Amino acid sequence: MAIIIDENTNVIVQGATGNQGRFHTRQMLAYGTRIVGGTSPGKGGQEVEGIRIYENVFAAMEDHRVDASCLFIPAPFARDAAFEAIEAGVKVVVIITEHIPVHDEMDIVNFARQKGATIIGPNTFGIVSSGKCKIGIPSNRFFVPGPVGVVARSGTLTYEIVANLTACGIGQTTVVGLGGDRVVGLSFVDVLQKFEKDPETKAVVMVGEIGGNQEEEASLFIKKMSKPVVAYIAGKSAPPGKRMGHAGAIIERGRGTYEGKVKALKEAGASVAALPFEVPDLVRERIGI
Amino acid sequence: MAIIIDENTNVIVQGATGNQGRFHTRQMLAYGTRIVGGTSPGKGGQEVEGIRIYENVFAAMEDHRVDASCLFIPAPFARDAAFEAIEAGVKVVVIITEHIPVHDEMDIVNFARQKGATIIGPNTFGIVSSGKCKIGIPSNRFFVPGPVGVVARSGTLTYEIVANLTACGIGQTTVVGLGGDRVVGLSFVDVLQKFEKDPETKAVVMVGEIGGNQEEEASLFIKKMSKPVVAYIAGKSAPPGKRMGHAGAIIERGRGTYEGKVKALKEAGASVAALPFEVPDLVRERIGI
Amino acid sequence: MKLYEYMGKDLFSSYGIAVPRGRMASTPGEAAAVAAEIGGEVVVKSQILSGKRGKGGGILFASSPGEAGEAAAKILGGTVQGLKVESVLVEEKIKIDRELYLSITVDGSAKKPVLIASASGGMDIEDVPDEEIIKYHIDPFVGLQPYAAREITRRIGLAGPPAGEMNRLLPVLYKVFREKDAELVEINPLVISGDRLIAADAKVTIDDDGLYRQKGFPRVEERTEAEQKAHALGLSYVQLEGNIAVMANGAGITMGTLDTLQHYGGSPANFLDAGGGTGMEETAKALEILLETNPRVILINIFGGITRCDDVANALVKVKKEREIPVPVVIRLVGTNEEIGVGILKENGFEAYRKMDEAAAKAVELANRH
Amino acid sequence: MKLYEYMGKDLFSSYGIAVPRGRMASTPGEAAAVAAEIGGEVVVKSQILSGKRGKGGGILFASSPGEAGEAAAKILGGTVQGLKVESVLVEEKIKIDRELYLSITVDGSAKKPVLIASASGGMDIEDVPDEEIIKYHIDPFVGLQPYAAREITRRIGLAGPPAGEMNRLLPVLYKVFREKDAELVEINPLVISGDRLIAADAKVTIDDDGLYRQKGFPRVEERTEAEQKAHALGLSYVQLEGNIAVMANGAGITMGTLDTLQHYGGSPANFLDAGGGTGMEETAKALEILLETNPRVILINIFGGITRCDDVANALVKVKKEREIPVPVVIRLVGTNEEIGVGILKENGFEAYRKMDEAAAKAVELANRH
Repeated sequence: MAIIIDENTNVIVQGATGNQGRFHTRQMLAYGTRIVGGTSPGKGGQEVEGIRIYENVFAAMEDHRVDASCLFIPAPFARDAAFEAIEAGVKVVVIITEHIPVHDEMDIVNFARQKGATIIGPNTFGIVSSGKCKIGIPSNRFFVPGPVGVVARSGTLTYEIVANLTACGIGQTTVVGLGGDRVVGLSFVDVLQKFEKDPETKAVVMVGEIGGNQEEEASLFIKKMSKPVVAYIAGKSAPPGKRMGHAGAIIERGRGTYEGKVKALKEAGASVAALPFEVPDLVRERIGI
Repeated sequence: MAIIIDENTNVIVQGATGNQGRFHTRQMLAYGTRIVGGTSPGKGGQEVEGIRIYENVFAAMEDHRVDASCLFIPAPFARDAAFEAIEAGVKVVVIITEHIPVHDEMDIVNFARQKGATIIGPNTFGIVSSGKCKIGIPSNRFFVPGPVGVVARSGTLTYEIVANLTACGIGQTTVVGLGGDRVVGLSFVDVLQKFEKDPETKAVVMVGEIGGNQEEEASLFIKKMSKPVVAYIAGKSAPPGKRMGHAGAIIERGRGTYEGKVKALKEAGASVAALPFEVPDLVRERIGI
Repeated sequence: MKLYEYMGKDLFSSYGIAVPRGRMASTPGEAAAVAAEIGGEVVVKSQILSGKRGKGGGILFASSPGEAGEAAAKILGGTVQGLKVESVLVEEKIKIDRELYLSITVDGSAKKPVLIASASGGMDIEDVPDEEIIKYHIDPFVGLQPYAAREITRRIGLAGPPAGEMNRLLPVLYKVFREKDAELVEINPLVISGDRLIAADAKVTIDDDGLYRQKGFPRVEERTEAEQKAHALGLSYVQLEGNIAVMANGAGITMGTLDTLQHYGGSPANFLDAGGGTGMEETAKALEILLETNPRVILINIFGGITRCDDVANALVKVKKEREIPVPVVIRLVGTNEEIGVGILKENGFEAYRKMDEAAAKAVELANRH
Repeated sequence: MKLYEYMGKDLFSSYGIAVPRGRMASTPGEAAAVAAEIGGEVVVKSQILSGKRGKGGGILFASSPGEAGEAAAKILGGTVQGLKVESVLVEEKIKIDRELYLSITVDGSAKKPVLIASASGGMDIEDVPDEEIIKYHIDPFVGLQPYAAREITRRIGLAGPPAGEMNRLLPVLYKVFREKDAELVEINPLVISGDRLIAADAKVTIDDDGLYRQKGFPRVEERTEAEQKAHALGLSYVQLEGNIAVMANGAGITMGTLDTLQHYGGSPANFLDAGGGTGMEETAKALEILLETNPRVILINIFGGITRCDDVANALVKVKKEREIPVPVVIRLVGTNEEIGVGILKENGFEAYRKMDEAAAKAVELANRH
């Protein structure tokens, strides 16, 4: 088992003929991801890394069942490409693209809600169900099967922590990158709920950041979870981020600080690592291996 | 039992302070409808027919559970009033107003779908669950409880047929006016499905018209129904309605004629009355009373 | 409200949709002048609110201003498809490489706008088999997005520059449809001419109920004089061929009344739906309209709901007092304030029926007696 | 990108939102001229990208052009809230009957725009209790409809003419927010002045990622020179107070690196996120930026994903060859092409760590050794 994607997930790559698309198509294939096609308007019929290129998602779906899509589409066109995948009926849309305007992100996420699709990202490294399916850009070597679910807001920090876990012999069920932007498809709570239900996941590692109130909201759910959660919050010493006028203050109402997040998580029963490399020990402690 | 509304339905009247709103609020109260309030912007706090007037639906819902709303709102403002009711959480919105622009009607119906609300109308006489609740404008006298569900596109013709049924001692569970416009909230099929499930309804009378292909679509469902259906289709001798260019022809593809509708209904097992006053006899025949 | 082709093209043009160069003309002289301005070969097209003008002789070609004037002279003032031609559209003759079909209308079943397209456009579009017709429903809250345009273009099977033109055209056409309260925007044929897509025809219908917020359209009148008069009173009226004038309240019951009349062998002179809540004055005026058609009998069928029987009765009495009613009036009157209404009628020498079939049978009998 | 108050007001004004009469001035002379044009009492407001100017002495009143010039002279060139003032906004002093608060921003939890309003506006809005704050989430596909505006107005508790003004203002403000790719539009205070509603302040932030499609805005620069330089290279850079220059790839891991440094008693000189896929040349330039801050040690922490370790190693070698590196460089390098990268570094006399904590500890040790 794993969450959201697994060994039976059929994937298409939108924007497969660009440099990034081509490179990561090769990497995903090497990881074992079942890529059934790519899209690139005006290039239907070509091949990339042995994968057939279609005009669009609708055309790809005439030939294949498509469960998930991975977008390597420049920011100005990402909204349209995501809409295309969602309307065509793709249920998991992974948006790697960064710098998508926030209004476009709100449109994408709300359109996906209407149509019952799951958006991962934007501005995410993607999602990996270890040993089964990788959709996104992390390097293949660190993701090995095991009992820990990982959910994170930022990319490289997650690789760091996953690599530490793997080096300590602790593999992962699924690693989910929520995405670094202000508006993304999934929240910590959404993913924690899925991990709580996944029989193979024994513990969850949550990699948060200062700012926003997602970690505080997650704490409310962690209280009710049967599985242990180990968290690391980056930004203890970071410069303050930009604030959205009074409006931001009114929404956050004092939440968003490092101290507040750590307090909420600890009160909810999570173990909180002070530094990234402390995570594996805390996981060991909590699941007794 | 009845469908859509019953004796426990709490109703508000939007536009209760106008002439029509006031008159029909009185009539509905006389029928026994549980009207818990009315709305009229700028007139919050007034009373009409002993009913409290609120600024808007949100305000009314601070004081009452509201299950259904009845709109007596001029066409240019009907879209906004319907949106208000839907967003406030009203689950049955009856729109009496006629001459609402068709684009507004599409907006209303699609917004209601998103929010899980049922739209009756626009351009409908309303809905009556006999002896329990009347939301709309038909005169009170002809609607008496009994075993027959009635669903119709047009108003006065329905009164005619219901009056005939009542005169013959055949009462009604619920009488639903779909509305006379091209885009309305419910189709024949939607209502037939509800009557099929309603234990008190023993037979259904369906009052259709030439044009469109709703009756043909209903026939497909009637084939699978356990309950008898008696239909009357108006317009055997009517002048042809206006046609929407080739597009209309392409959509209808020959459907929409009197003969086509009657053929489809008969093949589906419905009894078809040639004239309105034949309906009661056919009902008697089908349910054996 | 239907727009004439030239109005539809002006509208398209204002949105940047390519149409042939040309202008409307009301006289042969004007037509020749427009042709001279355009230069080269031109098409002279009769402006009527109906299709199939080509088959009806309403479209002529001309290769000089003189010929254009002659063509206009042939068409103007005559009739095409039974309609009088009062103006022509003179426009450049475009090179036609291929004809497509494209429209957006309201789909009452789906309750959404539907875009209809076909690679096989032109006069015989209604005979194109279903599998060659593309239908795409548009969510009114989402609109026609670029990805949808590309998918439609792909399904039509276009490639190269016309595909790019189509991708740009489709969202614009939806914009026209939405912003102008249109019930129909139809381009048939949509012509591929070299690299370009050109709207060689334009059929646009504006929703009558949306006209109040659509300024800037000339009012196009398709109704007969009697129909206009009825419409001004808020009544729905269609002239028919028979001799029994009919008035009822509600479209469905009016249709039912006609059906019943025909069932008994009668022949209705008109369809007049007096609506749901018409007052005494309007009812009286509706009666005047009926009388103007010189029927043999008048049949009034009122099932009072919002309409009150006493109002109808009083209206009838009023008309009778003001002018002679030269033909028998058969009245069926039930519903709100029925007793009062029937009382008023009796006092004034009218007989009222309670049953629709009896009233209809009586009307037919009276009509056939003459 | 934050807009100065006067730009925000120009924007509001172009949408028909009422703002006080006034204009920007860069010199005391200009300020006096604007005051003369307005007549009567005026307000002279320092234009800086920060709030709380009133408490910081950045807002002065004047009752004549001369006084306005003097007020401008006091403010211009000085600092308010630590920011240099280069321009002032001179505008009419409006009569204030009541101050409201109104804004629209992005709610990351709800993933929708949220409108925030309060009957208690003014400087202390952040202290207003939650139950006096109205929040209304807007579906981006539906927009802010009239009924929603009326409901918000009702909940604010307005009545009479200001209620009507508010009903008209709210959809317009959302239009600004949506059409201009704004992350924030804030009016605090929104002033009731007689029957009118006037935006007495304007705080507008445009989404940097949306700027490519927002023409017609002047570019407002809030960054330091070094930050601008880094930004031009696609890097995210913030200057800090310490002595260990830091470069890592990814915002999260950069924060984690700073956290680790501080944990070992070190003090970072900056935050530099080199991003996910930066090439050799950009990496070299990023190093140049670090060197310009004259740190005691440079710590490079690369977890190669899209970033390749050999690119980073080659960049370092390139900089070393082109110029002297006067301080020790501690490098942590793992991930894509790690072995090649470590090999290149060794050949060129750099030592590479595999573990982040070891590298951080080493950097702190070296920084403290001096």
